[in-house]
Amino acid sequence: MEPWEEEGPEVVKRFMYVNRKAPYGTIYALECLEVVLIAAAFDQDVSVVFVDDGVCQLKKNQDTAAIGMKNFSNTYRALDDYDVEKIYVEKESLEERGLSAEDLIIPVEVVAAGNLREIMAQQDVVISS
Amino acid sequence: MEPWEEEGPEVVKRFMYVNRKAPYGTIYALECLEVVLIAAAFDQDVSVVFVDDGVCQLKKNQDTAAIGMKNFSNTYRALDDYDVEKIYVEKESLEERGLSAEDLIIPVEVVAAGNLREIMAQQDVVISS
Amino acid sequence: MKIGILVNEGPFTHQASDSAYRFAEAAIVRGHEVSRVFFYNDGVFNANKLSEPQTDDRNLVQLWSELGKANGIDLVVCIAAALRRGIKEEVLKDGFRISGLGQLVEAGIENDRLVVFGD
Amino acid sequence: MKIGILVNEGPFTHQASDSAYRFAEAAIVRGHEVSRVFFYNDGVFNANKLSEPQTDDRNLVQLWSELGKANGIDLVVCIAAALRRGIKEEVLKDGFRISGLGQLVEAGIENDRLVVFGD
Amino acid sequence: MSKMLHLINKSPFDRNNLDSCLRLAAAGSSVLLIEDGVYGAMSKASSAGAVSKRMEDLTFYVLGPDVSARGLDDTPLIDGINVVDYGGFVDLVAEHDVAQSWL
Amino acid sequence: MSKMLHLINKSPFDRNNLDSCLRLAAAGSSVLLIEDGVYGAMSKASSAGAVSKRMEDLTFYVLGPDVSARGLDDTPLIDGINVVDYGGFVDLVAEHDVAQSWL
Repeated sequence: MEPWEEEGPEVVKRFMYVNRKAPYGTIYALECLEVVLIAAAFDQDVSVVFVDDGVCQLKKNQDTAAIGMKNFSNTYRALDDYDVEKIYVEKESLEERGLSAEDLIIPVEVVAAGNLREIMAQQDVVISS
Repeated sequence: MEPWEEEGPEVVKRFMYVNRKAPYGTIYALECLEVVLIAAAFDQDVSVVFVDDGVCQLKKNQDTAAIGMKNFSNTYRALDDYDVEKIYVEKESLEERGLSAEDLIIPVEVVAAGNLREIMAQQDVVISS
Repeated sequence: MKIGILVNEGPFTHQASDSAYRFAEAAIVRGHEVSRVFFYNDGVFNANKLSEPQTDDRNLVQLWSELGKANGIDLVVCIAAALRRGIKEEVLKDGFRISGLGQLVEAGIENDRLVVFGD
Repeated sequence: MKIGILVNEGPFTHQASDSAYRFAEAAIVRGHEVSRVFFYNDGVFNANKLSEPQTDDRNLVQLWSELGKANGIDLVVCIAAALRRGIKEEVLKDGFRISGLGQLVEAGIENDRLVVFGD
Repeated sequence: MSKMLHLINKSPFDRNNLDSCLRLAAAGSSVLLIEDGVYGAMSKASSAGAVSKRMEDLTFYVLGPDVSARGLDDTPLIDGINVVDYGGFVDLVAEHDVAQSWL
Repeated sequence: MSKMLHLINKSPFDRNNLDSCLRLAAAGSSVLLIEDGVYGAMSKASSAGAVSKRMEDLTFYVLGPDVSARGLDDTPLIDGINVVDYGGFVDLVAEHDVAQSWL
């Protein structure tokens, strides 16, 4: 029996959505965000992680006018409205790219790899895209 | 005017097909091979290059029975029947993977990066997949 | 054990759908229940009934459809991903159904494990 | 100058088709002739007329079709790649045609440049 | 703490998936190499040192069918990597609390 | 010798495309970074040293629309990289004998 099964009918699982890919070059960033916004309605414990090139999804000042693709970066701001508050960005990935929390479009929790290890190991479901 | 235009109606261009991807994980190896076999019928100057994980396409003893995918490695043997004889494998890519020419399913010309630079720079059309 | 599967790539271009299929088959042989396979991103192409591989190649659209019917697996194609990629009822292989992303989250909630296959 | 283009990925999942489209448009503006665009690998999905993006998103299937018709570009979908992926005449957008891989080699021979967009 | 099974399906020669996993996998987890990820099991792989280094606190597996498909049955693998088939893959998923794919 | 234009569309943080191109591009060639390849133009990129080293015998370009899309207009680029738009991309293709995409 799993821990949550003791809680009766209202199962709450810890869902983590992991983003490792840059935006626009592929659609994974956008389609993962679409899942997270739906997931927010399910009363589960949702967290979203950005590591490696995934941190680039949150870079400020994206302007897609000249590539003709939809700029979806403002949609990350909606995460707060949907009560998705656990947003983790790996410190090492940010630093490797010369970025800091001030460069990001939303407030996030910047965590070192050692801490992210612990957070990742506390999940019940991990969805990558 | 390009050099070949002086040769009159029988234009012969140097076509190079570049393979940088491992087989089976993606279809690019197979679909590139399909292009090369068609290209062979066009009386152009065809060469095929394997670099990086592309060299793994030619590894001997592939057995796909348990993954349920078609083993197309024997088809590389047909390149010779189609008079595609310029088959280059980068030495550095082979060595990095602990492989040598004896591990490959067909005879190839193993060339060092420095020489491959020259060969690549002599092409008229380069097709990657 | 109840297992859910997420497939993010179409047949042929990436091995993801092949791996997911072999995994699902093996799970059933081991006595587990594969309750749902959710097809997202390019995974929606696994439901295209017009797919016609060469006769000596595997046909994943057919294989998924048969595996689903024989074992009561709910094969769900994401409607948002499918619409933009042109996978609609008129080309949908039997055994698949089109539904919302909520079905993926549900698969995460209701199964003991969710295994993701992608690029 | 005569330019040929090879597109190896479908719309949406990779930027390849977007980049190829913007490049083709710019080439025409610069006075070049884009004689043929060959769609290979998952690129064949660019010809799926059932594709229905959200209304505020670009529709590459439509865009390619219009650009092709307005500028006499030969939009060729590879038959071998298309068959296995289920792109057939019944879902083919107008302005595209299905033909063999020889058309790609020909594009390499007959154009001054061939530019490849893929993953 | 959940016991994690990490899935790697990309070649370490070409992509950073395995590197990232090795950086972020908690002690006691397992790593299963599948598809092009099996190149990471070659003793000559660029990442072999990093894998060996984490043999102490992680358990490594490789999917045999993907090894055979790529003609690597005769190629030396890193010492201590366990070979499983699809049935073994299923068992690993069942024995661990969570499967995480490093896409 | 053909004058080559090398096209890179992958992030050097994630993939080896730029590395391979830098190893195999003949002197006198040009390199254009597009799509996710534009991350290779960041002065902080892991590959920045290798790029700078080949500034002597290669010419580097980056596609501005892809830089702007990714919010990198305010981010320092490697000294000596030229920014072009799609029209400039077309001009580069026309000015070089062959375009080679490092997929």
